[in-house]
Amino acid sequence: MIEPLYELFFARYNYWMAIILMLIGLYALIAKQNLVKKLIGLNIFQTAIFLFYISLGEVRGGTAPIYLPEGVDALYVNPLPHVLILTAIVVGVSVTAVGLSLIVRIHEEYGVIDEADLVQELRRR
Amino acid sequence: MRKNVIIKTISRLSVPFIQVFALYVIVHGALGAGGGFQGGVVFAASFILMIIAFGLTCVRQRFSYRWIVALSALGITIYATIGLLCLIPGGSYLGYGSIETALGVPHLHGYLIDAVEVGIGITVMATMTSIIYDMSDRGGESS
Amino acid sequence: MTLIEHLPVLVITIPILASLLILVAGWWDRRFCYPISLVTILSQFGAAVIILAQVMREGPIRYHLGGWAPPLGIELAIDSFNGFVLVTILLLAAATAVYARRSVEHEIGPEKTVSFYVLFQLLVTGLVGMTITGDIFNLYVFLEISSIAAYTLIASARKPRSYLASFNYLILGSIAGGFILIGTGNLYAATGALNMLDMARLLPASFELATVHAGFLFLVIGYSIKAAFFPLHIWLPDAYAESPSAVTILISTVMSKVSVYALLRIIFTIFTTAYIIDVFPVTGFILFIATVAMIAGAVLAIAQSDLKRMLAYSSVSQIGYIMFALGVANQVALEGGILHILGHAVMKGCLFMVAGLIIYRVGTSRLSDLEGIAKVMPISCAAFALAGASMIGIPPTIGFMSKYYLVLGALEAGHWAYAAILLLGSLLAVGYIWRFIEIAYFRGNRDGGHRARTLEAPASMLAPMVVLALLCLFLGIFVEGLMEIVGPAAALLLGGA
Amino acid sequence: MVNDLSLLPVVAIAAPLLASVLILLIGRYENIREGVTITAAVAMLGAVLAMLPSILSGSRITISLLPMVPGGDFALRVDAFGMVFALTAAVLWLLNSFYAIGYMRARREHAQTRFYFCFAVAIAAAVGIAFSENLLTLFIFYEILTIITYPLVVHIETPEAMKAGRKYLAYLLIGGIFLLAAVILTYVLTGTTTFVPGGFLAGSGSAIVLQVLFVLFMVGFVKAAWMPLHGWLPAAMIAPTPVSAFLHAVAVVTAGVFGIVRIAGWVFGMDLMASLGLGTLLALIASFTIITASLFALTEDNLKMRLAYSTVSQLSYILLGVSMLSVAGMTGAMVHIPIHAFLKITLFFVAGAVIVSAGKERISDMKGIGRKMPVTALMFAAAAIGICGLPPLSGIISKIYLAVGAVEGGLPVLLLILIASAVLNAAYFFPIIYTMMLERPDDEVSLVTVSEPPLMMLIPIILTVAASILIFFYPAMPFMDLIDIAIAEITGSVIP
Repeated sequence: MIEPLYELFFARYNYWMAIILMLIGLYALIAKQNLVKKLIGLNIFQTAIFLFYISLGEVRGGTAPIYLPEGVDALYVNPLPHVLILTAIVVGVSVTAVGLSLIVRIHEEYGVIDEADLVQELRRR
Repeated sequence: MRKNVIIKTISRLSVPFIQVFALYVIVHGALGAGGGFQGGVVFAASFILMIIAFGLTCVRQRFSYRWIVALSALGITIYATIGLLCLIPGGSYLGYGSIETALGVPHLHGYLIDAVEVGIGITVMATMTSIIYDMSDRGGESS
Repeated sequence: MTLIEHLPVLVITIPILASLLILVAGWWDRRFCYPISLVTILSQFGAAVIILAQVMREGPIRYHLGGWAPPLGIELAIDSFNGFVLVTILLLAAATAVYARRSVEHEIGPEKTVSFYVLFQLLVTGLVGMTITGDIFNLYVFLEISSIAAYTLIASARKPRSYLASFNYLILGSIAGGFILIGTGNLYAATGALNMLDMARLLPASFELATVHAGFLFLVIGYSIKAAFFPLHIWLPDAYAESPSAVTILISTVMSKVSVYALLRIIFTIFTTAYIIDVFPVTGFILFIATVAMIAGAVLAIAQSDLKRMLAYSSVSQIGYIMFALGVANQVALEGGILHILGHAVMKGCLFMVAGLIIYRVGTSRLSDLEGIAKVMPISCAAFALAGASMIGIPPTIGFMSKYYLVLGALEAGHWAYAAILLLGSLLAVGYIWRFIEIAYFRGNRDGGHRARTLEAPASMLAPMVVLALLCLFLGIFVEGLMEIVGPAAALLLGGA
Repeated sequence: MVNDLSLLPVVAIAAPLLASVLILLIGRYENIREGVTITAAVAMLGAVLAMLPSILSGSRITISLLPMVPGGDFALRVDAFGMVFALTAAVLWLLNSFYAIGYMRARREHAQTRFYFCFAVAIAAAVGIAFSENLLTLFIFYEILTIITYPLVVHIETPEAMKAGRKYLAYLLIGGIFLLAAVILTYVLTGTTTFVPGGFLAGSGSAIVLQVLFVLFMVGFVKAAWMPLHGWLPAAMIAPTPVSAFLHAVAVVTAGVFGIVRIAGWVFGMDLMASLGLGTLLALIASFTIITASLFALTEDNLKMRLAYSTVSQLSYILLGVSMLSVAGMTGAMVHIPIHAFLKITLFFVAGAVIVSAGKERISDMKGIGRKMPVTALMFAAAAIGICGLPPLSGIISKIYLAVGAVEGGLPVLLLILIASAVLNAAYFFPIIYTMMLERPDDEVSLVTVSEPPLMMLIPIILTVAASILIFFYPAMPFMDLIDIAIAEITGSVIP
């Protein structure tokens, strides 16, 4: 009886966590009024994707894909998702950097970070 | 951030070690875990620590904005020129094998990979620090 | 070592080096930026033409980066389809580069011109990379390069609202990026390959898998956000209206076209028509949404009071035309869609250049302040009229030719109602184009207009605009020549790899 | 049937296009600009006349310029019927150019450069329609004609003009969309859009589809201004008179009717239309338009509006002729094109002359104007008589053919329509002649300044009336021979 439930949830534990994290990130992105919190939501969203990728490459009992000296054959984890995620992290950092500098510039210009106040500010100006 | 002696001394002690570790990570890109990007970020972390401890103006004197621009340009130029150099002996872009066979030096492509990693490390370090410079010098001095 | 053989990679690396050169030279003296940027883009355009000629002569080019064959290394694959798109975007980028000098001085402060040219170069390079790469993850990386450059370029306008527009675009763009990444991950999980052609070969075995369906949906939605396909276009009007006009021209023509190219590439080359028609029938839905996009975009454009915002909404409607071709998915309609990629890029580029000129000279792009502008700026309004006629689809312009192919394709595929709606939809285009022409030519000069003497813009801004306007006409007349490239491109897409 | 690839048709179209560019460049120097228009008109007339002998000998000139889209390429073919329209347009453009120069100078109109530019491109498009070898080329010139005549309609740029312009554009562009749909549908059904004498649609689709296709073509040719869709023609009367005279009495409306005759003869073919019952449909539309348009004309007090409604009803004569689907009917339809063109343009010229010299637009204030402008009033009377179908002028010829067609086709009701319309014509034209010639003006003083219009306007009026008389006495020379060849072509009988 437990078999299908186990198969459904626990066997795919990592994918479930990725999906949950992603939804939390998206929720923060959409629902939060404060712009900085939106960016934090964006980061959570991207972290979820990284988790999804890394868990893709996981091999049971595999070690980190580092080149060991001759003679030692070890079961390596699939290195490709790790490399892809390295680039994705770079992208995530630069997008967050641009976002933050935009928020700084918006704050300088309108003096307010909250979206509701921003809308009034725009209407007033 | 009051002038806190404890933070200053600890950071003065630890910064060099952070930087050495960063170099270690950069250089070990080819074979082990690590590489240009991670090493560059760690190197930038050391600068961030200095900014927090000693304030932006002091760090800016040592590592001015002009240097940042020059270094970030330098890093990518290293990367691209090595890549383009491989074209000359007929290989494709970043095809180190062609240079190795052309010059006949064994393990040359290993050194080339390390050189590329160093280039990337320099660029990432410079860019990260410039991000922190932009962020922190807005609205009053983060002494 | 023939240089021609390495052109595909040089088209990407040289401009990256050039952008660094601009950065350093600009640090030295601001006046160096423009010449370097112009030379680089013109040489890129030249290289693109040579590549296209070579592709047409000897068939697709497969360039392995670093000498590694596809399953391991990244590959640049250029066939007639992305060769055509490559030449289109570089043609527009070159025109914008020539146009940008005076427009940037006017709308972006002197302190930001250096960063403008560097980012301009990076944006174009990112898009070029996106067009010719054969690796799906590499496509994502170049997409992010160009997007980040675009976010910063949009924010470089003096007006404070541009920061908000850029922030909105950043949020939506990153969500799109995330979706694309998840889609790529799914496909990689299902096939184990990242190279597009390998993936296309391996996919049919696992068409039934849920991961493949999920991957397809995430990728299509991700790239639709980027291409501002109708329901997902919310970021577009602000981004186009608030950004400096030189940037608007670039992102409205070049950037949206490349996202559409990526969408077509994924749907037709990786998932092939077998998938989208039998396994996961989505063409009917896309066709419906495309028709809604055409009508809604045009209606919204008519309702605008600002010229740039009007043209922005018209872009949303025109993207609907290309998606229409994707929805019909037969040879003739696809030829129409691909032709419209070039047609719309040239038309919209010219229209936004006119808007930029008006902002350069009059300072505002609000329609109510532009009465009788034609008396003051005759050449730009004539160019607007010609490009506008092409947008409406008056023969013998290129806009008419692509619309003709689209309707023909729809009729041959039996979509009678959709073909009729497309025809009537193009009448809506008359609504917003003719409104401006009526305001510019026929109103306000009964009392001589409040600006007597001609205020035409400098030659460096006029020349690209006039060239684009004339291109609208001549590309339409000599459309047969284009068809030798677009025909095989459409056949390639339908015929799979 | 030799198709010698002479470049004359291209010269005929290129001359006005080249002139339009020159006009734009040298807009400031008025005299040179007017000279360019005249030389272009002469050049076009020369090119058309040079082609006349070879066309009269039965051959056709075909030249394929550009492969365009799968629906057909950009090709010109000069055949007998096309020559009828082109000849009329070329002759009248020359006369109209003189008239326009006199009119625009007399009223010191603004933006004349734009006026002459649009005029030159419009005539190039009209001749292009005459010479197009397939439906696609015809559509391209058709749309250009729509767009380029818009600036002429809104020339005076008053709010009413803008509203009329919007109405004009809405009608014609929607028509254009229907025509495009029809052209593409024809290509989908048959794989070709080239005109084939006797029609090529037979058996290419079910009856319903072909009937829908014909309706699409009819709505597409909204320029023929048949009722319910005639609204744009009276609205276009707000344009300066040379525009109304030439474009809205000759070029634009005849292009619409020319298109319908073209698809009747060269796309559908007479027997296919008979089998589909399209003849009766066309007859219904035509007779409805003739009668109601004449009634509308009766109520109009503004002279130009009355002439506009008269044009609407006269055009439907041609549709009536086509609907009879017989040799006599078709001949009547084809010959009515040049005849109506020459007569109607005279009436509009006179209306323009009255506006220029007396400043009067409404018929009621034109009392006793004939005393001051005897020649103009006389010409008006002559043309009016011609239109009503009385002998000395050419109006009678087409009426005879239509009457013969009606009787032969066993459709007495059409004969009734023809007679009724002749009576109605008289009903709305003779009162004008009466008020002009015989009525006493209310106040003498207002007429003291009135005199004959400048010579540049008077001579074209006289020439057009003379032409109508000439056609009456020598109908065969250019027009009837051409029409006989065209009829022989579509009915498949041997070329005489």
